Amino acid sequence: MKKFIENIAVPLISVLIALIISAFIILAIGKNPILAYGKLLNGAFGSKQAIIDTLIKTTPLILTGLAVGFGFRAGVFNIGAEGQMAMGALVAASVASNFGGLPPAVAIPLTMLIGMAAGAGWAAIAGFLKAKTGAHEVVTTIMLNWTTTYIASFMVTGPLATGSGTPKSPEISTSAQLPILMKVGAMELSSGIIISILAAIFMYVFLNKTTVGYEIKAVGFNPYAAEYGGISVAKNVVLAMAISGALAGLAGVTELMGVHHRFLGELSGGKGFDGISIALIGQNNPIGIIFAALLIGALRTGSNEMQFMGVSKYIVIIVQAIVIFLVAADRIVRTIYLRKKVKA
Amino acid sequence: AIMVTDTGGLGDKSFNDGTWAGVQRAAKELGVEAKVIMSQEQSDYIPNLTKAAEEVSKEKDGGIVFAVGFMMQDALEKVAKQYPSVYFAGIDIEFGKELPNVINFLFKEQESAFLVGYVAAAMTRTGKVGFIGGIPIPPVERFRYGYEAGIKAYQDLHGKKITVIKGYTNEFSDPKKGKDLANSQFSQGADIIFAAAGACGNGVIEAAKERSEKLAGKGLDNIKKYALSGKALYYAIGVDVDQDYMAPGVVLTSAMKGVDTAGYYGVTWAFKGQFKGGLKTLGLKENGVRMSEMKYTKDIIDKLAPNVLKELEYLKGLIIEGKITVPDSEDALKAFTVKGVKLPK
Amino acid sequence: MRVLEAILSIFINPQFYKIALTTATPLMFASLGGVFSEITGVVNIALEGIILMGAFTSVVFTYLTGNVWFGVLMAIVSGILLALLHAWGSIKWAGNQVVLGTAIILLSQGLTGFLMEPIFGQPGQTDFVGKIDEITIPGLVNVPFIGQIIGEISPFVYIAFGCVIFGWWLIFKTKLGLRMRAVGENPEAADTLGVNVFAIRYFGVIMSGVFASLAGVYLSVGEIGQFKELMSGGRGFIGLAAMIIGKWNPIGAMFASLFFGFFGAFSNQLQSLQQITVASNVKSLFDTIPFILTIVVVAGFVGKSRAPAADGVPYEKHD
Amino acid sequence: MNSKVHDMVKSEEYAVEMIDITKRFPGVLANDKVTIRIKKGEVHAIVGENGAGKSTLMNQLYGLYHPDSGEIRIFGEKKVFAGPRDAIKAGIGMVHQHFMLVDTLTVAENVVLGSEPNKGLNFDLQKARKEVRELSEKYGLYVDVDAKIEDIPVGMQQRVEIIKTLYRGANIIILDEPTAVLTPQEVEELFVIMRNLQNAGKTILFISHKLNEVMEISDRITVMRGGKVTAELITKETNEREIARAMVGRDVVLKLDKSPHSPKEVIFEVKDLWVKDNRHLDAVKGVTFNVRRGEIVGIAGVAGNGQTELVEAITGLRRVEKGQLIFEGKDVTNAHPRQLRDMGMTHIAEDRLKHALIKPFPAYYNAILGRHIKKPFARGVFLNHKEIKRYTMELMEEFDVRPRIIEHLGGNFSGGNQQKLVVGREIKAGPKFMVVAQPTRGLDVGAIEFIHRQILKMREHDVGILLISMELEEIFSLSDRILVMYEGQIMGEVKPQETTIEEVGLMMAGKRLEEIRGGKK
Ligand SMILES: Nc1ncnc2c1ncn2[C@@H]1O[C@H](COP(=O)(O)OP(=O)(O)OP(=O)(O)O)[C@@H](O)[C@H]1O
Ligand SMILES: Nc1ncnc2c1ncn2[C@@H]1O[C@H](COP(=O)(O)OP(=O)(O)OP(=O)(O)O)[C@@H](O)[C@H]1O
Ligand SMILES: [Mg+2]
Ligand SMILES: [Mg+2]
Repeated sequence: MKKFIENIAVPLISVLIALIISAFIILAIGKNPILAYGKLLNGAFGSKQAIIDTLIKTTPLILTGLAVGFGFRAGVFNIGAEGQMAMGALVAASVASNFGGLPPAVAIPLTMLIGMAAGAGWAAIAGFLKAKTGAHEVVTTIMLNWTTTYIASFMVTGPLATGSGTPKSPEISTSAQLPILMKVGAMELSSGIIISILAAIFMYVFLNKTTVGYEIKAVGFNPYAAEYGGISVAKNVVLAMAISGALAGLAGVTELMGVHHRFLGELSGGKGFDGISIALIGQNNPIGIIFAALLIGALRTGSNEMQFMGVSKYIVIIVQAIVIFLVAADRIVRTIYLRKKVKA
Repeated sequence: AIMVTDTGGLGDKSFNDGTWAGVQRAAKELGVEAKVIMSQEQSDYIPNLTKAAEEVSKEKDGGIVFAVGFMMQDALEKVAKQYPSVYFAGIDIEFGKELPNVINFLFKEQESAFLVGYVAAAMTRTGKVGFIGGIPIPPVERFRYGYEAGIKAYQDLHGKKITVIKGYTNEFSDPKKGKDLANSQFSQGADIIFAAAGACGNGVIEAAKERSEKLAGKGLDNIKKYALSGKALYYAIGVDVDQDYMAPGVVLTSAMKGVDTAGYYGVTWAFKGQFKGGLKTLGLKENGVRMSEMKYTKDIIDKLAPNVLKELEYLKGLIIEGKITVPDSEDALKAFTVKGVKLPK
Repeated sequence: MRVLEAILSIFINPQFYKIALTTATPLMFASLGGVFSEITGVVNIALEGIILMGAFTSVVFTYLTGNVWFGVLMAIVSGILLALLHAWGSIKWAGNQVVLGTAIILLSQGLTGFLMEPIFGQPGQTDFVGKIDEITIPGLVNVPFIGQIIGEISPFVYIAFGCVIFGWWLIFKTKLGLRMRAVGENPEAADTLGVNVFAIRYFGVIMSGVFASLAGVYLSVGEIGQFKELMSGGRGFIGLAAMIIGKWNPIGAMFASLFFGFFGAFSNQLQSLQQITVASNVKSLFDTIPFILTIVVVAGFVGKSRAPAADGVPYEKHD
Repeated sequence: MNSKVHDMVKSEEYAVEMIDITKRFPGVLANDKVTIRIKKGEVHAIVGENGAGKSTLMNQLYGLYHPDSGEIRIFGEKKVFAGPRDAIKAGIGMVHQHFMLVDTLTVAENVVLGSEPNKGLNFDLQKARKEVRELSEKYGLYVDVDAKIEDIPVGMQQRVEIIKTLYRGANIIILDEPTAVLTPQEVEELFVIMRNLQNAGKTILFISHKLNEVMEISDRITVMRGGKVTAELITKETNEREIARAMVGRDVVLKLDKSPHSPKEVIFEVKDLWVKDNRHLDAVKGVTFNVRRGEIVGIAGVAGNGQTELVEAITGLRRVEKGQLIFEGKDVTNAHPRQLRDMGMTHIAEDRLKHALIKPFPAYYNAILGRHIKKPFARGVFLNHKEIKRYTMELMEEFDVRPRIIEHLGGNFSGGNQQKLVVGREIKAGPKFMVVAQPTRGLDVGAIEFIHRQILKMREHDVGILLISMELEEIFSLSDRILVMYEGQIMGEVKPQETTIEEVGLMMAGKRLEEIRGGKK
């Protein structure tokens, strides 16, 4: 219990300190930080619309966070969630515009499966090469990210380009679009958020309750001992990368099916990289990842509101940087926190 | 008036900056407030447009929301339908079915590119000119069609054989990549390169500048003296805005796209009650696209390619009159010819 | 056949090699920075951010003072400061180095973006502010072929090679280097011999800031003469990959960087070949060449590269 | 000679005095008012059970830990060490229980690290090599100065550690369990070295669990138990039994009595086996033998003669280049460990931290490694946590794993308890054939006795056992047959009751049994 409180308190205090530091920056540009933070909070949670917006932003972040976090638990550093996410959406988008004839009950899971399979396959290349030749997954996944960028660019300006010629795929069939949970104005909260939470639960159960999860963790912690215990390291490295990639692919495909309904050239916009910090802030724990994603998602959403009072979007990036820094070096905060407690 | 940028944001020296300049100019004249929101990712478009629409609908004297960049097409369509009483303007955005409260501004980039292509064709010594695009998206490609068409026109009219070498940086924000690609094209024999590649184009200009300065020395005077003496140099051609100033004498000219015009008129119409929804395509005729005035290079061009400026004026007239249709697709480009045109003596 | 001939013609064009060198140069700096940090046991994913900040700072101070070299100096200072921040979080506070690195990338992106407007009065990109010109090596420039490659080239290309040799010497020939390697491999062992683990790690990280900032300097005032938001363009990450492929050895990282430069230049040349008549969008596939080849090479020829054993592991003294 | 040295320090001058040292770790009182005095020039042994607090005490002497209270005096002078640097300055050198070497550096580099010779700006490698070579010759510590640590055997690593202390001019040398990983020959060599050092005037603190060694090399002995000193003995005036009693607090059976047991049918066969090592050189060259049910076959040999590769090949962890492995009549050459485990083979690995244990896993996960997909630990794809935890508790009771906390992480158990956990797991899996490598490395006498009994019990249950050990004594007391390995080949097979340590020793040095026995005739 005490540990639990500390686990919550540390990130919260980190955010607080980050906000205090940033307040000085905002003061320095001649704006009122309290007003600005009011806007930030309001923009993230102040209205139904704001909350929907925050949840929309949080959804893919949870999934990329899970993807990277799963990799870490399995002893691989999947820096390629970025590419896998785009690949998942790209492949799913290429086929899902033809699913008009299918009922949603078929089209939705099918599209999701295709997206996940694409992400999984793309990541499994890195897994396979690591298992077979020892090629470092950080290298191969970075290379695959770049490759994805150019393939995506090729696809949206060529084979997938829509009639008017804008670089985006045609809209996917309505039957393959995720059902909408809530609609306020033009903003639609799709059931993607439920999928991402289910994915977190899946990850928790998979890692903690199943024999496959046991094996994947064993390989991640100590491949020699795993092999000794009859666990195939090669198979599990590929599997771990594939599952991590599938989660990233799912991030892409929920964006596709729930938000944009088509593939846009630069779909991910860095969410794969955000997944790294989200996974680590959430300590590779599914529940932690959900909250970390919510934190980043809310900062993003609220920041747009701040722009209305002339605080540039860069301030928010700086705030994010400081928050992430303090959460990573959590001992800074722990030290402050403990000192406070001793004094009290 | 509120402008929502695409993920490129302000500072792109292209449609975001251009529109913003126009919006600000009009806002100042009218004494109204202008705001900008920069989108950080694709899923910001709908919420940002929504917020902008909410703000604007609260204003007593009304206003207008600008959505800048073709990526915002879906978002603009959705939000505009939700707020039928708010005026919207889309830059580079085309709808399948027009909405009464949205003006869609499109540009005939190909028309200005045609003119700069014609200049390039006239000025090349090596018979090879380059084109560097960002990502081959429609506005970039329209620049290329026009450029190639201009070159073709010159070939048809003057019988000079010119080849175009083409490459893409596949992004818009890495000047070094533009420079590398430019150097590749120069090393393959090109001596003039037209870049429609956002900030990558800065690298293209720099590559031309570096090469020319090495031959002629630094500064406009040296460049001019060297060029006027009839010796060959390397040149770049700018895009979107007047980039001639970036390397005086080295940037031959720029193919400009008048997004500022769109920004200016959008705001003015909205506040003066002259707003009318629908597609507005701006070309040479509407002064929506144009060629830079060649402040630094006019003498050089005049000296090395006499008549070409006069010919340009004539061709521009033909385009405005609709006697020449500059191609805006690959097929049209293939079919394009000016064989029927007779240049005035 | 004509296409094949054209492709071959690329390789007899000295300009091609020059472009390859200039493409490799920022990667050489970045990967060398990675080597310095990681060889002492601190993972430095922040390179990307330090490059960006270096590019920015050199332009700012060139713009403000008109002296490009002063810009370079201040860029190095900025690299040291960011590196210090990373070192402070990862060494003093034993924070997660990967997360700290991403925080520093974000910080650089935020700061550079934010400071544009107040300093230059415009967001996004600056105008040309000044540049460090290519240098001409007398004599060499007249040597056929070679002279066209390196006879007249940015001094940073030479500086990069110099830094690589310096780095190699420092790491493998000096006692400081020996201690750096020991600390990255087994900090406890080094500690029991009275080696100051923390100081050595600070040194490694700070040096990585110096080199990474030079990568940024080269991209801005070394090549273009202006700053553009996000102009680092992922080179920090490619630098990290080059470091791994080069097995945490400055010379190896240099070769890996040259490999990238070579194939980057190759795909550029290929795009512009007039004999290759493909649709515009197909040309984006050419850009995948260096990356796919890297995967092939890493999988087929390089094989396992082993990071320093304590890489990424904070060192904690017990009491 | 010992007594001569002893006489020389009549002056009662102490090299080291640690007075009333108390050191507390969270939840553990590691040293409880420990007082210990070491005479100048003596070899002073410190013995005690696993976890008695020996290493902790020495780490304080070396400045790695700081005592909570108490005083340290070196040559009569009071010292406070902020870190090892201070201790080194005071003339103390320490060879740690877990070697403190940088694997990727060479021997010479490791020795000079921290006090490197310079030539201008450069680190003077030549001088370093020369100095290391000189030291090595002076004290008879043979090392290859240019080899990387990761490529040399532990015996040599040990010598490197000693040279490290000498290079820094240490007068007081702490050796924390230096013999745990050495072969008998290497132990003998070490003792020669220790005597050389003693003759050169050095004071030596020697920690060991092996009482015969202590008897052989030391002048005086301090015994510790539960963080306290329980006895101070003069070697000449005591015996192993007395020391053991002071250590464990009860009588320990030092000699095992092995009941006669008749082996059954062959369970495992090795036919002309060829295996390569990590450097792709032949490590096992045409080895053939078999193991019967109810029989312990011991493999003796100096470390690095192919035993590790042999074990790894048999257990499926290393590729077989040539030859055949047959388990219960089935060809299992290059079978995956899982297949072998399914067929009833288990394995106590020689390097428990590398192979047998997953440090971040709690005890209850470590306890089922290898059987995690089997009933009752798994139900379908799900783990049956209730059963796993119950079973782990049972295992920990049965094999006396301490602390008895099933959530304790594998890495947080002491070495001895880790070993007990592993041994328990592999035995409780109910094997038909068991490969047992270095089962008692680093354990105290009590734990060794316990584990030996377990192995013998297996034999009585008709399990076939292949035992690999550097400890000749262990091999002799447990095995029914002994095979001796040298450079990847079997030099001969003998029965323990029909051979002598000398004969086996000769085979370990490369003589074939036929040559030895033939020669005798
Ligand atoms: N990091 C840790 N966290 C919690 N407990 C620990 C930790 N490290 C060690 N322990 C506890 O300390 C005790 C012994 O640790 P240590 O490794 O020093 O054993 P040891 O005394 O050297 O015994 P052995 O000879 O068996 O290795 C165990 O009870 C173990 O559970
Ligand atoms: N770093 C540590 N953290 C917590 N407890 C420790 C630590 N080191 C040692 N201990 C505790 O101190 C006790 C003494 O450990 P120490 O390593 O000194 O034993 P030892 O006598 O050297 O045992 P062994 O013969 O196994 O080497 C252990 O039982 C353990 O509980
Ligand atoms: Mg000990
Ligand atoms: Mg111990």
